[in-house]
Amino acid sequence: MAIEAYSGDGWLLTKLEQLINWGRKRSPWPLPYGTACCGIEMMAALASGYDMARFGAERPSFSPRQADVLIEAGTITKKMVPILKRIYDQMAEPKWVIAMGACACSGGVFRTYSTLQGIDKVIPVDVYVPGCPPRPEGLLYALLKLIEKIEKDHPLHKKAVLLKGELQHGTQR
Amino acid sequence: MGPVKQRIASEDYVTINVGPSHPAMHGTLRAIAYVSGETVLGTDLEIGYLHRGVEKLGENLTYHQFIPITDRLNYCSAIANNVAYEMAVEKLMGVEVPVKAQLIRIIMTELSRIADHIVLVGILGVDLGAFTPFFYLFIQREEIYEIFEWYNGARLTNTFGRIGGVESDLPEDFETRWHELKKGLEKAIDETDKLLTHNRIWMDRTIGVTPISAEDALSWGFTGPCLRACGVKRDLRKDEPYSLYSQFDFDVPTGKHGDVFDRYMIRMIEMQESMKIIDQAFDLYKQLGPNEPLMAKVPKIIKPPEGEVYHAIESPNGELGFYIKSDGTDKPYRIKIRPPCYMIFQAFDELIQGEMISDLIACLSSLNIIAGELDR
Amino acid sequence: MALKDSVSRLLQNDLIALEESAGCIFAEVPKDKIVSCLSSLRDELGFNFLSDIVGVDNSALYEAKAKKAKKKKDKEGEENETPEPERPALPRFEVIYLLLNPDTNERLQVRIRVPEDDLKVQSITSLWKGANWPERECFDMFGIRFEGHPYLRRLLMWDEFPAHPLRKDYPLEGMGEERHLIYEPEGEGHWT
Amino acid sequence: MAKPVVQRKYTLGERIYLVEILKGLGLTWKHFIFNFRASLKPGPHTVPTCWQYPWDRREIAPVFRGEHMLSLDEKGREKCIACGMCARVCPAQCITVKKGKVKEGEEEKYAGKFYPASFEIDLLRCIFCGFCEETCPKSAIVLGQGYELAQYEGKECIITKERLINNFKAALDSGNLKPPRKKVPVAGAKEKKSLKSGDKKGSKAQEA
Amino acid sequence: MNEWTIAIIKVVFIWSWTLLIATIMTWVERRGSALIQDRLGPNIAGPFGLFQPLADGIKLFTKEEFAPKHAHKILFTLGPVLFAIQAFSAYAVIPFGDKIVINAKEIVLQVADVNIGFLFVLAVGSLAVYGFVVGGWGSNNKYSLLGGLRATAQLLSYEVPLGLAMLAVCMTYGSFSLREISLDQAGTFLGFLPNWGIFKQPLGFLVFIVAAYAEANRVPFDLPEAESELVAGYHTEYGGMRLGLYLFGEYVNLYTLSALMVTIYFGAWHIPYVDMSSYLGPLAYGIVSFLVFFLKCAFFLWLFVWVRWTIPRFRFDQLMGLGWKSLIPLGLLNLFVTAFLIQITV
Repeated sequence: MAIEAYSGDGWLLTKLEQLINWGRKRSPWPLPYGTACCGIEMMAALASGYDMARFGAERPSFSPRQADVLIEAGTITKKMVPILKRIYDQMAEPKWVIAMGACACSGGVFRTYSTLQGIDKVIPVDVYVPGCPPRPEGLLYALLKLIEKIEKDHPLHKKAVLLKGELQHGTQR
Repeated sequence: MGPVKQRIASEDYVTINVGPSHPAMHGTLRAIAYVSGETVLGTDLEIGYLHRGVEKLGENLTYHQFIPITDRLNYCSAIANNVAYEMAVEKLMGVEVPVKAQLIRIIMTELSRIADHIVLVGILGVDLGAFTPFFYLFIQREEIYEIFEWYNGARLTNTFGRIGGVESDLPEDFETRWHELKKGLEKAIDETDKLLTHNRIWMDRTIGVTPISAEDALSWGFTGPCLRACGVKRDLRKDEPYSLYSQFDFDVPTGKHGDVFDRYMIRMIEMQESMKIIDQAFDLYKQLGPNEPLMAKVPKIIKPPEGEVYHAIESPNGELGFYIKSDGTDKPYRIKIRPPCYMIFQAFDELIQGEMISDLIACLSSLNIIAGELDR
Repeated sequence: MALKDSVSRLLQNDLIALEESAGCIFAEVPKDKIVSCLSSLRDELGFNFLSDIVGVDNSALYEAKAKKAKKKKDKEGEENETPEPERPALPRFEVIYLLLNPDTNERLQVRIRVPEDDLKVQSITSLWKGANWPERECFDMFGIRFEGHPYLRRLLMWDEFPAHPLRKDYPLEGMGEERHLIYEPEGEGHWT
Repeated sequence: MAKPVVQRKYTLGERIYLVEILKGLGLTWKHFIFNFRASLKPGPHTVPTCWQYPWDRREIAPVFRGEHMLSLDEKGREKCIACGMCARVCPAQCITVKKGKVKEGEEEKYAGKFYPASFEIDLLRCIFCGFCEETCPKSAIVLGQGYELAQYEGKECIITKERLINNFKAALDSGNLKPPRKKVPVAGAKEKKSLKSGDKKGSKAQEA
Repeated sequence: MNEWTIAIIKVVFIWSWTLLIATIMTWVERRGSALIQDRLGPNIAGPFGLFQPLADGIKLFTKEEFAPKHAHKILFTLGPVLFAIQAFSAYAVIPFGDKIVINAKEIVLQVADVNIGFLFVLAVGSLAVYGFVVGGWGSNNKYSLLGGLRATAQLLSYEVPLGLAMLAVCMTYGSFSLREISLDQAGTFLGFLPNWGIFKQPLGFLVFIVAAYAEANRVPFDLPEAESELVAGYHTEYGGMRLGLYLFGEYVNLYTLSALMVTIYFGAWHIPYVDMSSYLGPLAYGIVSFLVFFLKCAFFLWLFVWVRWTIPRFRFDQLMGLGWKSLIPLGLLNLFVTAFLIQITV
């Protein structure tokens, strides 16, 4: 790779990035982490009425290794925190999180001793979807916003910067 | 039962953690299955992964503010919970709800019963590998969402009704929507029936799987379709007729062996029964005039007299009861919710002994365990 | 009314109180006789369906009553000096068993009072298998221990949870208990 | 306890797998052909039971409880008098209202003597139950039909007064404003009196 | 154009053709299942969603590659590779068309005309078991271990009826080489019936198609990766392109099995009452024979998808019961009947 690709936006780098982003954008396989009422509304979004499969999210995979988007639908109680954290850690690297519904975004109406007040205290969240539960169109709108975010991502840049960083520190991956 | 480990004699078992985030575990149930080969020796059940402290929250909210919390309990049929809670408070206050409001409540409860059975039959099919009936049935559930949305503006958690009555009248085009829905429902139920009921693979997978005898079911505290599957003809709408159910004629289907097939068949028949009830209720509704009262005379801030009440209605899963203790203020002193699937899920360990892993999944989704209602 | 008479006839000496509130009949029975009373209710009167077990913490209710009584006393205090006889402090906790007779469709609620210093109650899992989880939940939420329960441990909260949340002195937002994910130490794998 | 052994004799048709499987295949084929032919039609709404969301939106009920808005009366003045009833009745405590006294210069901008200096709704907490709309004495706060609320940061979901008013203006222009709430007839109130008190009591039947 | 280049061209053509069919199959499966379930399926990536497999491929390629901590590194990566090798190599002996003549050089449209083609296919078919077991056991996950165990039992116990059914066909056409079998299927017998395997071996075809579904892990028999029971069966721990290899291998397996079915039972490239070679020129004839063969395969590929979204899944003991107690006796019965018939007619 020419040194220019390392630092600047070489033609090859950006075009390759656009291709990678297009691939990731068009097939976001969801991990439907449906715990409460939002899980039922997510089922409605996956069912034939609104059909999330049109966006390529056809294959809901329950194994975190194969999923890209963790759709956290429903309340996360403090008892569930380690399980959610572990599932998030097990997911393969280009991973995103959609916090669906008031309970996932902020604990919603349950300001009680056993509810986690918002999953952003445990895992980084990419898109917040208010609503209790949000309409399936609201979830699809969030998916569209996530797709916009994936489009503007720079996977190769990150990798390049990481490599450059490593070269300086001399740590070998 | 004691810890499963002591009960298992043989040492060669593997513990499989059918954990909270498992496709067939409705999101928040955990069963540590002790499996040797394919047969399940026993399961340690762990619930509480969706315990949101609803009862403690109830003690800090007024009676009126607690209504939206009740429809987050059994979120597949939210309206049944609202009606159960409102009836308990009305019984505590001794308020008599006008006829038209009761009719609207009955129509909406029966619609949410159909919606709950749709989710059960659909998910039971998906868990046993038949993906398509879920989609045919879910289209009809979307039609039911439409009716709820045109009624008071929310699809799933619709804070239906107020203490003392109902917050608004049925929309004008309810009749056309209902007939359209009825045609669609009959078609969807008939298609699911054709796809599944006489299919030998389905019958092999469900007949004789985790049966339970009648007195065991009663001892465990079974209610609703799971109890009727064992042959006990018990339905709160018939035995303790509340509101206007005594005026409608509908029959209560019962099974023989209490296995997965009976639970599935009962829910399919109950959907047709509920449609009959809605027809009769809507005929009565049409005879009433437009400006019939919808709300009882209830003070602005609800302060029931001091006392306790326990009132139960027939929710789609069984007997859903509310125990409310009031100390005269506008906040309930103690609210205890008696969820039907809480008692049913206790028996899961005894039901599943000696069955196979695939039956563990089939039995669990036939019991229709809703975590919101189970852990409160 | 037939139910009230038959209940009072059945538990003559054990019956402490028999109230009716909002259409539900509440029979109060001493704490240590609960198993015998429930088994006789089940066998003779046919209440063979246990609907639920409800735990109640009455501490806040008695305080409110005591405050009201004191306020009333202060108001009356100016007129007459005779202090009211101080009512014996009622035990703090209460466990209510909701019974149902499936044949006659009558419901009966049996109540026992559990003082705070001696939180022990006989478990009724011998009578009904269905009492297993409600008793565990009552222990989890109020700390009432049930003797003879096959496997008494927390049901809804995680096992290391320090407090009993449904007690009135426990705040709604909780006291900041957290549950953290600890990755098990770098054990040697099955294969290198 | 011995589990009851369940045996059910299968009819010949059920015993052979093929008969039922072919019937099932026939049924799915009918669906496939119907949908295949429908999907060839032009236009976003091809298969009748599937709405392709961004291009072909489903009809939303006029009473749908979506994003809030602060309504203005006919003369364009803000109806809200910052009384805080909605903040008290909200089960999720997600409305924060700061009251401000109307100074002389801005009479025509506000309907009452007080006006909300700041009116914030934390959408991340809100459960869209519609209690605020029901108890508002001036029916100032109304739940509109907006459902596209997803944001990248949580902070953007706390909507302020300007956005609430813009929502109302947008709804006003697009014309799908909500019909005013019909009065709920109350039982027992005497006929004549009920017209006056019933009307007052009815609409605020569940005020707090 | 000596011998070597032709062989290489054939191999490259067949290899890329099966890859293309496998990608199109993922699209057909997702669109077909959607249209069966009253919805639309992927239609945003490209016209009618045709680039969806491409998008999946790119995403799987660029996913982070990692193996679970306690997984056995070598076995973990070997699993999918073994499975993919088996899926492609079975295609070496299957004739995908008759002959083609280019500048007076006759090329047989078959990679290798091995005279024991039938045994080769069976031998390679049983390699698939290694793919599942090695992958399942290597990823140190109880679900994938269970998936691997189920896969072993299922594939081994359904090899037997598969072999029996194919044996009966080889007996009727008197040879093991698939090329001769497909050549013999021209013409008619008993006056009006075309000389295809299905009319000579109706029972054999029934046994074969059920065993083929079990070999390919398609729905009534998809216990090894039962979505709702064992999270994702043997490929629970797999992500990125390793998972891609498994999914791809599955679709290539489908194509191989349906090609096998067409070769043996449906007269590989023959149209019943028409002798094509007399009308068309040599070059056109080769291409048309290839297309006819492909169209018949396409029908069976669609049948795989169609059945998947209609019927539920077996339980494990019923699966074994069906295999041992009904398919193998049927296969043996079919074998004896054909032997008896051959004895009489010859």
